[in-house]
Parts: sequence; structure tokens; C-alpha cells
Amino acid sequence: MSENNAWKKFQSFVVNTQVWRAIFRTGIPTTPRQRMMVVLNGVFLHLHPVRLPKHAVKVKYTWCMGGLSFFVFLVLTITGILLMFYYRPTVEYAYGDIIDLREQVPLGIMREIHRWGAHLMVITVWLHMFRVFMTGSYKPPREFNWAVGVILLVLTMLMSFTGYLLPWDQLAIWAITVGSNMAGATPFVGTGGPGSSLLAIGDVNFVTSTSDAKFAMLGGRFVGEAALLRFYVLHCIGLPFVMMIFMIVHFWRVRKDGGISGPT
Amino acid sequence: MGKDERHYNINKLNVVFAVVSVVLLLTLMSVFMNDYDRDWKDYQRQFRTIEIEKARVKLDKENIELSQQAEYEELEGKIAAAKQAYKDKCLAQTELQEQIEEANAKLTLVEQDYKFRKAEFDAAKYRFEHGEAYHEHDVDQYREAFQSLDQQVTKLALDVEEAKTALKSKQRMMDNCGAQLAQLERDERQMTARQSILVRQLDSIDPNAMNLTNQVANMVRDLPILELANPRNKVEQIVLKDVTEDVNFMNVPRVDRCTTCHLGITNPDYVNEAQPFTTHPNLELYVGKNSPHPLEEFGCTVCHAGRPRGTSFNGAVHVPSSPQQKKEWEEKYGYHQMELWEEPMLPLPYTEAGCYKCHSGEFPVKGAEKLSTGLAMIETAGCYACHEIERYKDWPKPGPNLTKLAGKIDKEWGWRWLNDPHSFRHNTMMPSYFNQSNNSDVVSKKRSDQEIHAILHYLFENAQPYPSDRLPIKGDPARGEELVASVGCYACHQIQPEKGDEMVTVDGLRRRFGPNLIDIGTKTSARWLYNWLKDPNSYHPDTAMPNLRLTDQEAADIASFLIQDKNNAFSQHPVPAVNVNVLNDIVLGFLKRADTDQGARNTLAGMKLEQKLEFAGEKLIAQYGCFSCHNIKGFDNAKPIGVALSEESSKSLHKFDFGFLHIEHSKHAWYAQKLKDPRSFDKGKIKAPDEKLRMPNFNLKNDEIEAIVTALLGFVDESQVQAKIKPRTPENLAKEQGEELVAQFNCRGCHMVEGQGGSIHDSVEKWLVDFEEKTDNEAAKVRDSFSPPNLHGVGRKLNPEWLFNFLHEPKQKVRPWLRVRMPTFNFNVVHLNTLVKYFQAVDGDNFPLKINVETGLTDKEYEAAAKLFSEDYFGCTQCHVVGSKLPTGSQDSWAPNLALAKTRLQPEWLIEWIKNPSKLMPGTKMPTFFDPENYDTSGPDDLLDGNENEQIRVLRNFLLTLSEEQQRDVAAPVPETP
Amino acid sequence: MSDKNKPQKNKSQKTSKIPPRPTAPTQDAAGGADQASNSQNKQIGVTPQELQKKSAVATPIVRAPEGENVDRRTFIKWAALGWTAFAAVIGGYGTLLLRYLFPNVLFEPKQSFRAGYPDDYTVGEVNENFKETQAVWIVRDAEKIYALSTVCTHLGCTPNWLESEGKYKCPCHGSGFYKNGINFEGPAPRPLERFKITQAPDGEIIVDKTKKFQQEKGEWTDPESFILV
Amino acid sequence: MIEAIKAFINKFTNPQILFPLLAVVYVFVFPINKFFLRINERLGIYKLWTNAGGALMIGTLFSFFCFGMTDANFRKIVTKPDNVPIVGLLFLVVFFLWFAMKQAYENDARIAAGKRPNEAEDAKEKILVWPDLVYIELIALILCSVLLLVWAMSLHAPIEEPANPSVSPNPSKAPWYFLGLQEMLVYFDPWLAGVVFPTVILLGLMSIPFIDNNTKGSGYYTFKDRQMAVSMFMFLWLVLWIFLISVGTFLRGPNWNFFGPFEYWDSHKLAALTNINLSEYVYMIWMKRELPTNILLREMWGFLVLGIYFGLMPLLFAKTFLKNVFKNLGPLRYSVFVILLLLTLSLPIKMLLRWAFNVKYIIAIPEFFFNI
Repeated sequence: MSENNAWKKFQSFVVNTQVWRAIFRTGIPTTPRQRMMVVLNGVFLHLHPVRLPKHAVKVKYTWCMGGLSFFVFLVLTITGILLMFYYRPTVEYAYGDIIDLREQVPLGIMREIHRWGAHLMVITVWLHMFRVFMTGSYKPPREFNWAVGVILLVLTMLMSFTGYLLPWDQLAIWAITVGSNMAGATPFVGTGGPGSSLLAIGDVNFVTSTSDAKFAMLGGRFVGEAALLRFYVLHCIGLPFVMMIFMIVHFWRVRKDGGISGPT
Repeated sequence: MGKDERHYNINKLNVVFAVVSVVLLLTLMSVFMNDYDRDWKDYQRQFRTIEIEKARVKLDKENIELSQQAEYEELEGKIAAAKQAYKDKCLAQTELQEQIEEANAKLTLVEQDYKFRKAEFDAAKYRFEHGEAYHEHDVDQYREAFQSLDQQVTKLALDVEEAKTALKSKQRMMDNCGAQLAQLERDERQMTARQSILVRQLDSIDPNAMNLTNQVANMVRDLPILELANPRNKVEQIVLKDVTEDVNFMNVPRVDRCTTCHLGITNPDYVNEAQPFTTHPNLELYVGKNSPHPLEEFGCTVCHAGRPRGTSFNGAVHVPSSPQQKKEWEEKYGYHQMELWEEPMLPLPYTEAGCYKCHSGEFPVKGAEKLSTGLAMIETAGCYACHEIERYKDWPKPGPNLTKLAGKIDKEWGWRWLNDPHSFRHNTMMPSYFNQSNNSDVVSKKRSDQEIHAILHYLFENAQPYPSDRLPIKGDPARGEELVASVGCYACHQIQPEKGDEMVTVDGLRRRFGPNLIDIGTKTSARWLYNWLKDPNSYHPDTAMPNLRLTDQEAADIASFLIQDKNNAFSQHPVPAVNVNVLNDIVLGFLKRADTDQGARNTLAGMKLEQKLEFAGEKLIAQYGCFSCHNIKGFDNAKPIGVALSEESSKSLHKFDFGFLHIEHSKHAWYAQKLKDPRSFDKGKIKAPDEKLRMPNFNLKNDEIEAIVTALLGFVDESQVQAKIKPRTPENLAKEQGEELVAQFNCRGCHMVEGQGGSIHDSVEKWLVDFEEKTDNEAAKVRDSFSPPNLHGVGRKLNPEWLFNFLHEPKQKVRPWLRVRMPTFNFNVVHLNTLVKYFQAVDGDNFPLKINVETGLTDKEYEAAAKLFSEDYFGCTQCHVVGSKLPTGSQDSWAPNLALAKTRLQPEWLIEWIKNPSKLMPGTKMPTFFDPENYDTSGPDDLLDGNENEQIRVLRNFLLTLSEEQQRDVAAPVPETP
Repeated sequence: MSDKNKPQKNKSQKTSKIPPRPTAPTQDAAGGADQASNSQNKQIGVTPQELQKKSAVATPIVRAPEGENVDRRTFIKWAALGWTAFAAVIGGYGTLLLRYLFPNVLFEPKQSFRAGYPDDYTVGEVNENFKETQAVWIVRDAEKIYALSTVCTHLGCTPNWLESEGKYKCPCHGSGFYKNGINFEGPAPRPLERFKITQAPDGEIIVDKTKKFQQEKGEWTDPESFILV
Repeated sequence: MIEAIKAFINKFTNPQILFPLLAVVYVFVFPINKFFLRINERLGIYKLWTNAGGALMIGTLFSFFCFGMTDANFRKIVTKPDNVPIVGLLFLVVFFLWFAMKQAYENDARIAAGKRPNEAEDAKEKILVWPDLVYIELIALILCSVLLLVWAMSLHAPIEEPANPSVSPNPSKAPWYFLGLQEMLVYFDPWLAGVVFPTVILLGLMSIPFIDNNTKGSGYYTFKDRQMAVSMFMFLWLVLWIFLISVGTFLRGPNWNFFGPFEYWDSHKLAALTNINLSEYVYMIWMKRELPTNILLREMWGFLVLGIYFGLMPLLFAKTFLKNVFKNLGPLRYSVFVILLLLTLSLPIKMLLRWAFNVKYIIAIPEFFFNI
């Protein structure tokens, strides 16, 4: 009894310290008001509105795919950052570093999580899109956010594509070779694309193997050292940066367009 | 206003916004221009102008040449005629042409049909094979399909063939009609090949030669931004995977961009252009495509140093070769040296230093005259004795042995010598320790005087007695003089009273291999000289001075000749007395190093003068490092005192102390200053006597310094060029080690080895004139006959066993008429083996090479051979010595003793030698009896059925039967021991 | 549940009026355009003409507040200048990025090599000097010189040149090619490829492997695929 | 017996058979208009979207994979680390398809009965986000983490031999989510399959909200309220995307030849490639003459066909069976819609032309890399 009392005392002391109160404004959310305040006051929970219509809480309706996509993105960010400690994007070291992640690095399973997470994210994003379509959630006023979503889908696939090269094994370079050859066939600005020969003055060709779309992508005429570096930079910094921006817009618009869709 | 919740006037905001936007736009544009504007683009533009000019000139020349050729004109006419004929006759055959077109169409159709059916057939075949292999249900069906397709394909193949034949026959008619024209046109193409290349070149670069669109294109392609696509101006680079750059953490591939501006570097047309477009000198050796150092494989900076990735004048870290040039560059290029670059370009005078990092195993480095001279200077001056240099790790001490010093000189001479060796012998390699810039003040001078006393005292006290014989016979100086001139002393020694003004060369240094023998009478006695000449090793076991196997009389003659020369001025230089006070200071200084002040003073007080001198002498020898060059008792295991130089020039410039001297801060300037006045870096510094710089002064001339600095700059870390260094194969090692010995024993003083050396020839000629009463012309003509032989090809030529023995004890007289002697060197077995291996390796033979061949002769063959040998045919004895029989011909063509052939020569080599001597030894005096051009008819027809190979073989076998003792009826044998 | 007011109000704005789009105008100055597009959405099936008209009306982005409508001309002039310059700057940044993607030098291994002079090759010869190092045969026939790839078009093995039989024969699966590179036996689906071949100003042959010519595409007639001699 | 089944499946899965079949089945499963809807109802296909139907679909898929796993060739392809996600994707797609359609049909039934959809009923009630939603999310995240960790532990991420630019594996495949595009490469040149189509797909996706002006069906699952939109989307999503990815992953082997799921990937397998351009059809086969040298003259038939396809067809459609759509959308939206539709259809059309007539290119101008 006294023990319990002491515990209570200690608890109330902790909860009433200035430090505690400075951090946790609302206290333990036991009343509806506190529950509201928790959501309203927290920077992260603030993504959500305070209350939602019941259908929007049901997994049956939402499948939770958007949230999972975001979660997997966070997992990928964290594991990705950790992988960068051990990975050097050079033709000399890349392959060996990947091998060492499995062979030597403690908890090198990080790489497996990252790789499968990447695949998972592509799948969850697709399914999210599928759900949004099936519930007609792209309809006004959410047209713009649907477009943002499509861009995020593309970015997800580009992230996955750029990451595919980094292990620098046969699977990697040939997959990227197949992919980048398509860029080489871009109309007008790819050497193998229609109209590229029209971008010439006299005998001087302006679309060459060192100045076409594929080159801009690879930093070289074929998948090599420069491509590895470019893909690495895009994968680790460039695309995530763009993606973050679009994600912010996407989440903001979800709230501003009236939260999750629902029947009128 | 407040109502609108506005503060600024929107009009004003617009104006401000417009202004800042425009400013930003302009700034951005200047960013582009700033990036676009690069020096190298200007150079490339300039180069193109020159290129166009050159191509135009060439084309004009070509055109003129063509127009002057009658053939060409004729051809042109013919072509015109043929064209007309083609037009009239062939093209007029419209019917035939239509037929061809038709046949062509038919063929295309049939071929496509065939192709498709064939593809189906192949697929069906696979399906059938696969089905049968895996016992599939439908295999019968597959078989049927396969078989039917097989038939179809076979039929179609025939159709195709038919269509082809049809087309071909038609086509041939047409072709035949135009065959002449085609041939003529081909001829024209061949004739104008060079011209058309030039035309094409001009088309691509010369605005005047191209059409308007291309002119526009060529302007557009180099515009800012657009230049990303297909610019004419671009950075050229050579990436070298196996010539690396050291970035401290690792070696990375070297990236040379020099050719971005040095555009004509491999093109011989630009020899007369100014920098940066000029051609590299000596393209056969450097940079040229077929040279041993092609540009693509070596780049530029691995030899020249500099900052390989730089694309601007300063960025490449050019280094001027003179202050004038520096000034010029400052004006022209805004030159300043990039300080934080460790490997600035080698200035022009020192460029050869770049050769060393790969060629460090060679003695000397062929083609790098200055570097070789520098290395030879280092060898002769014995720098390696104090400064560890990898290349000279096991070399003997360069100075004479001092353990028996008392038998050679007296103390007074010794004092004067140490005080100032150059005043006795101007070009001695004994450097000056005293009277230098940091010890010439009165106090130091006094101290120096006593130091010399102490050193000499130590040396004399510790000298072993030299049990020398008295001169047994009185020598004749005149004969001595002749002997010195004839036996070969001048290969290594000179008697040169005055400083000459000739430039230092490797060859010159060979003649300075031994000391200048001037004024030797002042230095030593005839008795010592006699004993030294008779057996140098008894005085100095490691000396390179060989034993010339002089008779007592000869030795005495030479000694008496040499001793005549005296230097009285030197002898009169006063020698100060021993000054105890100064000596005490010196001793006390040394004592204090290991003791307290009081203790040291106590010890000093207890020492006698003798002891003090001995003590100070030992310490001073240790301090000055005398033992590095000389054998001195008590210093057998002392370590050299100088800085190790093996990778000296890889050292950071920060580690060089420039003191208070106002000289350029560069390695080469530092080296040059150090060599010129080694102690000058002490200038302005306050130092105790034992802290002062110790490096002695070699009194080097400027050209000598430049050569040494070149070598020093070459002493760098070799890890960058590992891949380019000659592989350390047994052959290459044998060569390296052999070359090392050749240098150590100065073989090239007498012999040509690998095309270099034979320094003695001049003095032989002089001897012929002075003592053999030859005229200058005669002497010049026969000097080679009276000089030591050229050792070209001896590896293949000589029997290794014989060579080994001969080098060990050269008793046999191969060329009995020679006065110059092959002396007996103090070679040990390792030396001998190394030399034999070396000569074989030079000739590309593996050691040991000894082929046993059948050398028997039938009587008939012997007879034939003897005939060939005789005067009637080849007349071998005209030139060759046989045994003791001298040749009958003139002296200038005398040749080696054939009686030694049996043991001395390689039988296989003899065959080739007789066949074509000048192939083995270009410029030999041995006549060519078998004309290599018409070999099959070259020999005498009446012997051995005129079979040349047989003739040579029997002659060879015959030669191998000759000996000193018995000879079958060729020449009367007069056996005589040499 | 007790405090329903605030979120409820929020909700009603958002959800009750869909469709059409929420009418509550956003409070910024540039609301005109927004409103225009709102009205557009109300009536479904707007014709393009209508759409254009509406947007044309909506273009004046900035309503000049009272007291500032002094000189409309100057106003537009400066605004136009400012925004044009600003747009140019944004374009400039894009160009900057684009240019940045194309370096001035490449570190890739060289794809072209010098192959001596036409006279180094005899007519009818298949020169194998560059087979090992560059994977190229250089062939000279009566008229021209061309460079053939030594990569079999079947599975990428390296065929051998059989001088006596006058054909290239692939050791892997038996594909055969004539001297000119046309396939005639075995599984190879198409002829060997040829490379770009040109002459340097000094007349030396330069083979550029970045450009390929395939017979089946009719590229062997391209003037860069051979040198006339 | 088993071998016979496998042989049958091997043949049956050939895209030439499977794709048309799927296209036909699709029309009935996702009826695009009233006519097909009636057939659908008569055949009882809608029962797929009941619990039993779901069990049947998942069960069939599951048993197919179970059966397949007994075969070495099948196992080898399916268990390739990077192919595992696609197997998962197949199950997920089928499940969620059923899940969505089930709810849609339930709602449709309610609406038909004059009630509001389930979601609307639910929406009346407001729920506090903390803790309900937050917890649900947290649980989802935890489950997802468990899934990822288990997956990571049980399956190594692939790492093959070091990159070698001179040895290309046969087949060389793009990452799996691009295999739909790579599959298109069989029928279209890279500039279309790799650049134009992906761009059109993206723009098309983004334009969906602007073309679909049906105000019904927002915020709840429904089929009948947006029959046409859902059906068309299903064609793109299931047939042209998921199906082509599966084909590219599982059924394309060396030399990009087709291999049945139980077939050994033999790199020596030959398929007859006897394709021919439209121009060759016209000139060489029908007119029996050589191709004209003038490119425009040579390819004018192709341009004509394309002109008709993209120029006349929309007009024709607008007058006929898309009359309502046209009225609904207005000319501009209709144009965008119909062009997208035609582009979408061009893939199956080209496939059919290839299979049935060996047509290689409609327009073939290799000189300018312009082949369609």
C-alpha cells in the first residue's frame, strides 16, 4: 500500500517536473480532450486530424497502404543511411563491400532489409494507388493530390532503379544497361532515338554518344564508374530530397483536401 | 493604406524586383562566361590556325607535285575518256539495266522467303530435337513439320542460288563494261591518296574549305553551353593505369592533360613551332609511336613531373629554367609557382632526372648523357660513401686505404693536403673540409689547424708498417714515361697540371677514375710507388688499381719517371705548430659530451699531449666521417654520416633548410647551392664548432654540379612506375650486376662495352705519335689496332670458360702486338662469374652456354680448308696472328691470334662470323668473304663443289685445330710461351 | 465527444460541398484564379472555348489596390521585365544543371585505336594484329578496308579466321562467316558487326568501336564503315 | 499424367494463347457496358467476389504454386530472390482485387436496395484518432516490420558474380517493376516502349481525375456506379501491367524466348523470327515488286494506317459506341481520353498483328530510328 503510494508520489513528481511538462504538454491522454490535444499538439501526430469518420479508421477501407508506404520509406531511409557507412560507390570497392555486409559487418542483414523493403515499397505504393482508384478518391477536390501521388510512384520506382545498380554485380549492371539503353532511344535527344540525326548542322552532329540523354543519366557511354557514382548520389541524396518535398505536399494536401476520402 | 494591410508601394516593389532579377540574370550569365573562358581553348584555336596553314601548304605542294606528274595527267585524260565511254556504252544499255533491276527484285524476294523458311526450319529442327530428346508426345508431329520444312528450305536454297546466278551473269556484263573505268579510278585513288587525305583534313578544319552550313556548325559547336555536345575544343587526357600518382594513401592512375595545349608534341611537322605546339625532340626515343616510350603508355608527367591534371599554365606547375625565363613567364602568363605541389616540373636543364626512376638499374643510363654524367660524378666523387644510395649499396670505399699511411706520405704533406687538397691537385675528388665559409674566421682557422694535427696524429699512430722493398734497380725516367704512355695508365689516370675548361662527360670521368698523377714526387717516394705498382693490393686490398704485371725494371722506370714531378710551392706552405691551448679546447669539447664540465676538465688535466692528439683525432675522424671513404683503423663498422639519398627528391620541400640564404626555394636550387658551397646554409647562424655543417667542398665546376643535381633529382620513390621498370629477370639482373662491375673497375677506360667507352684511344694515338714515330695520320689510322679490343658481342663469341680464366689471369696474348696490357684485376670468383654472365646476357644468351659441336675433318676437307686459309684464297694470316707468327699485312688491320681459337671461341659463333662479320660487329676490319646479298654464289667454286655452307664449316673446323704448338704445314710453328 | 464545435466546423467546410469544390475562398490576394477554376468545376462539361475564356478573364493575377493604380503601363512594364528576367534565371539554373551533367573529359577506356596505314595491309588479307587487344579484324579487299568485330553474333564467343578455308569459324557453336562477315552456317543469327573506320590527317587508320554498323540494317554502305583504297 | 499437365500448361501459358484468353475473360469479369454486364450476371461470374469466390481464386493460385514447386524448373525461377516479391505481389493483387470488388458489390447491392453504401453508414460516426487510428497504424507498422525482418532473415538479398561489362547474362532483365516495359520491347522499338509509352502512362494516370467526370463513386467501393472507369483501369492494371510483368519475369528466358513455367531455360532454343514490315507486305508480297527507294513513298501505307487509327477512329467512335462518352466529356476531354484509349489498345493490337500476320513494323524508317 505504502509502496503503491510511494510510486504514485514518484509518478506525480516526475509528471509535474518542469522538464516533463515542457516536453509532454497534454499528460497521459485519458480524457477525450487530452486525446485530442495529443494529436493536435504533437508535430508528428498532427499529420492526422483529431477525429475521423468511422470508415476512415477501418482497415477494410484504407488497407493502410499509404501509411505502410511511408513507414517502409522511413525504414529504407534509416537502413540506407546505415549502409552508407560501409559502402563505397567505386568500381573497385562496391562489390566487395556488399559481400562484406553479409560476411563480416555485424547485423549486415541491414542490406536484406533495405533490398526487400525496396521491393515492398514498390508493392505497397502500387496497392495504395489501386485502393485510391477503387474508392474513387482521386475525384475532386483530390485531383492534384492524385497527380502528386503518381509522381511519388514514379520516384519510388526511380529510387528502386537507381539502387539496383549499387551492388555492382552482373544483375545490377545488366539490369541498368537494359534500362539505360531505353534512355538512349529517347526521341531527338538519344543517339538511338528517332530524330536524333536531325539535330545536326551540316556534318556536325549534336547528339552523340557523349551528349545524349543516356550519357546524362550514366555520366558515360556505358554503365561504368561514373554511372555508379551518379546512381549512388541520386539514390542517396537526389531522389530522396525530391521525394521528401513531394511527400510533404502529398500529406499536406491529404489534410487540406478534407482528410481521407469518404462518401458524401 | 492601413485598410489594405499593405506597407510597400507595389510599383516600387516591382521596380526593385525587376532590378534585382536583372542583376541576378547578369551575374548568372557571367558565371557561364567565366566557366567558358579557359586558356587552353585559346591554345587550341591558335593550333588550329597553324594546322590549317600547314595543311594548306602541304596540299599546295601535293597538288603541284601531282600536276607535274605526266602520269597523272595522262590518267586524268584516260578517266575522262573512260567515263564518256561508260556513259555511252554501258549506261545506254537500258534493257540490261532493267533486267538487272528485275533480277535483283526477284532475288530479294526469294531470299526473304528463304530466310523466313530457314528460320522456321531452324525452330522446327530445335523443336523436333528437343521433342525427341525428352520423348514428348507430339514428336511425330514435330518430325513431320521438320521434314516438310527441310524440303522447302532445300528447294528455296536452290531458288536463291538460281536467282543469284541470274543476277550475277547480268551484273557481270555490266561490270565488265565498267571494269576499265573502275580500274582507272582505283589507280587515281591510289595516286591521290595523300592529296585526298589533306583535302578531307582541310574540309574538317578549314572554314574556307567547307560549305556554309558546316561553317555555321563549327561556330555553334564551340559556343557556351552548346559545347557540351560535340565541341572542337576539348581537354585531351591520357589515363595511365600502370603509371601511378602517389596520393599518400595509395597510388592512383595518373591522368596527364598536357596534350590539351601541347598539341603538336608527337607530330614531326611542328619542330619549328613555338611552345606549346612544338614537337618533342627525339621522337624515336621519346613519345613517338614506335619509340620505347610511346605517349599513350607513358604520358608526360611521369618523366617531366608537374601537376598532371592541370590545364592552365600555372595549374600545370611549369618551372622556368632560368631567372630570365621566370621573368618572361611572369609577364606573359602571370606566372607564379604553385607552392603546395610537391612535384613541380623538372626545369629543362634537369629533365633527364626523370629517366632515373625507371632506369635506376643501368650503368650508365643510355641516351641520358647528363644524368649518366651525374651518376658518374657521384661514383667518382664517392658521394655514396657518406650518403646511403640504394644503387651503390655494396660499393667499395672510394678513397685510398689509410691503414698503412705512414709508408706513403709524411705528416707535413698530410697537413698541407688536409688543409687544402685542391691546392695540390686541382681536380682531386678529396674534398676540402677546412677553410670553408663556416670555418674561415680567425678562431675557427686556429682550431682547424689543430684539428688537422690531431687527425694526422691519429692516422699515423694507428698506421701499420708497410713492408716495402727498396728499389732493386735504378729506374730510367725516359723509359718510364714511355711505359706510362703505352701500357695503359692513361685509361684511368692523367697527368694534368692545370684545370681544363672542357665540360665534364662520362668519358672524361673515366679518365679521372684514378688520381691525377701530377706532382706525385712531392707526395710520396719512389720506393712506395715501386711497391704499389708491383702489387697494389698489398697496400690497399680493395683497390680498383690492377696489377699490370710489370717487371722490376718496368716498375722502377715508371716510379722514377713519376717521382720527378714535384710541387715546390706546395711544400713551402708553412705548417703551424701544435698549439696546446687550442687543442685543449677541442679535447675538452669532446670530453664534455660524455661527462660533466668538471669531470671533463679533470680528465683533460690528466692527459698527455700525445693522448690529447690521439683522442681528438679519433673524435674528429668520427665527426668528419673520414672513415666513410677511407679505411681507417678503429672505424671498421662505423656508419656513414650523411643523409640517405636513395629517395631524396621524394622528400617534401619543407624538409630542406634554406637557412638565411636568398636563393630560389626549390630542390634543384638547394642542391646546386649545397654542392657549390656546402657550408653556406650556416650563413648567419650562430653555432658551436661541432654543430656546424660538415659536408666538405668538392670544388665542383658548374657543369659538374648541374650533372649531379640532375641525378639527385632523379632519386625518387619508384613505386609509381613499378610496372614500367625492366623486370628483374635473371638476364636483366646479370646485366645490371655486370654493368655495375664494369663501372667499378672502369673497364670502359680501355674497352668499348655495349658501344660505350674506350677512353684510352686518344692516349694510344698520342703514344704512337710521341714514341713510335708515327705521323698524326698514321697514328689515327692504326690507333684502333693498338688499343684494347671492342668487347661487342663477346658473350656469343667467347667460350665462357676461356673468358673466365682470362679475366682471372690474362696471360694469353690474343693480340701479341699490343703494348697496352690487359692487367690483372683483383677479381674474386663472384666478380668473374658476374662478368661472364653479363657478357652473355648482353648478347641475349643464357648462361652457361657451351655447345659441343663436331669439329673433325676428313683429309679432303682439311685440304680444302687449308686452301681457303692460305694466301691463295682468304689469306687469313695476312691479318691474323697465329701463335707467335705476326701477320704479313699492314699494322692497321692486325687481328687476334688464331691459335687461341680452339679454346677461346664459340664454334657456332665462328660460323656466323666467317659468313658475315659485319653483321656481328658493324665496322669490323675483317673482310666479308661471302657476299650476303648473293650468298649462294659468293664462295670459291672450285672447292667442295662450291658449297658455301660446307666451305665455312671446314674452315671453322680447321681454325679450331690450330694451336700454338703444332700446325700442319700452314705456317712453321715457333712455339713460345707468352 | 463533448467538444464538437471546432472540428465540426472544419469538417463542414471540407466535406459537405463535394462536389463541387469547397467554395470557401482562400484568403490570398491571388484568389481570382482560384475562384475562376472553381466556377469552372461547377458546371461539368465545359467546352475548351469556354475554358479558355474563363482563364483569360482570370489572368490578371494582381489586382492593383486602391491608391496604386497610378500608371498601369509602367506597372506592367516593370513587372514584365522583372518576371521575364526571373524566368530567365530559373531557365539559366536549369541550363547550369544540364551543362554540369556533361563533363569535359571521360575516364572511360578509349574506344578508338590507331591501326597503322593502309599500305600496312595487303589486298585480300585478314589482319589479326588487333584481335587480341581490340577484338577487331581489319580486312582489306580490292576496293576498301573495313574493321570487323570479332564477337560472334550468336553468343559472343570469338571466332577464328581460317585462312585456308577463307572463313571465320566460331569454336563455340560452329557458326561460320564469310570473309566479309556475312553469316552462312551455324546458329549465328546475323552477320558480324563492322566498326567505324576513318583516316587521320597523317593517313593513319583510326578504328572507333563506339559506332557499329550492322549489315542487316543496311548500314554497311555507310561511308564511315570503310575506307576506300 | 503430371507431365501431360505440365506440357499443357507450358503451351497454354504462351502469351499468344494466354493473352487473348485473358483479354476475353477480362471482358466478362469486368464488363465494360450493360451488354457484358448482363452476360456476366447470367454466367454468375460476379460470384467471384464472394467469400467463396475469393477462397477459390486464392486457393487456385496457391495450389498452382504448390503444384509448380514440385517442378525443378519452376522452382528455380520462382525462388530466385528477386522474383519472390513478384510471387508475393501476385497473391496480394488477387487478394486485394477480391477484397475491393467484394466491398464494391456489397455496396452496389445496398445502393440497388436504396440504401447508402457501408462507408456512408460508418461515416456518420466520428472516432477520435488517438488512440484508435494511431494504434491501428502502430500495429500495421509492427506487422510490417515483422514481415520485413523475417523476410530478410529467410532470404538473402541477391548478389551475383562481379560486374563484367563484356559478358552479358542471357537473358538480361531490367528490374522486375520495369519488366512490363521490357516485354513491350518485343513489339515496339525502345523509343516507344521505353520512352513514349512510360511517359504516356504517367500523363494518362495523372489525367484520370480530369477525364473521369463521373461524380458518383467517390469515397466508397463500388463497381456499378463507375463501371466503365473500373473496367478500363483493370485492363491497364491487371492485363497490361501485372500480367506483362509476370510474363517478363517467369516466362521469358534466354534470348527473350518464351518458356513455359515448367520448361528448362535452354539457351539454344530457337524461335522463328519471320517478321515483316507493312511496307514489305504491300510492295513485295502484294505488288510483287521491289521496295521504293523513297522513304515517304515506301512508308506511306503505314502513315495512312496510323492516320486512320488516330484520326478517323476517334471521330467514328464519337458517333458510335462512345457517343455518350463524347457527350459527357466534351471534345477536348474526349480527345485526350480517346487518344489514351487508342494508345492503350495499340499494344494488344500490335501483339495480335505480330502473332497473326508477323507484322514487324507498321512504319519502318530505320534510317532515322523511326519504327512503329
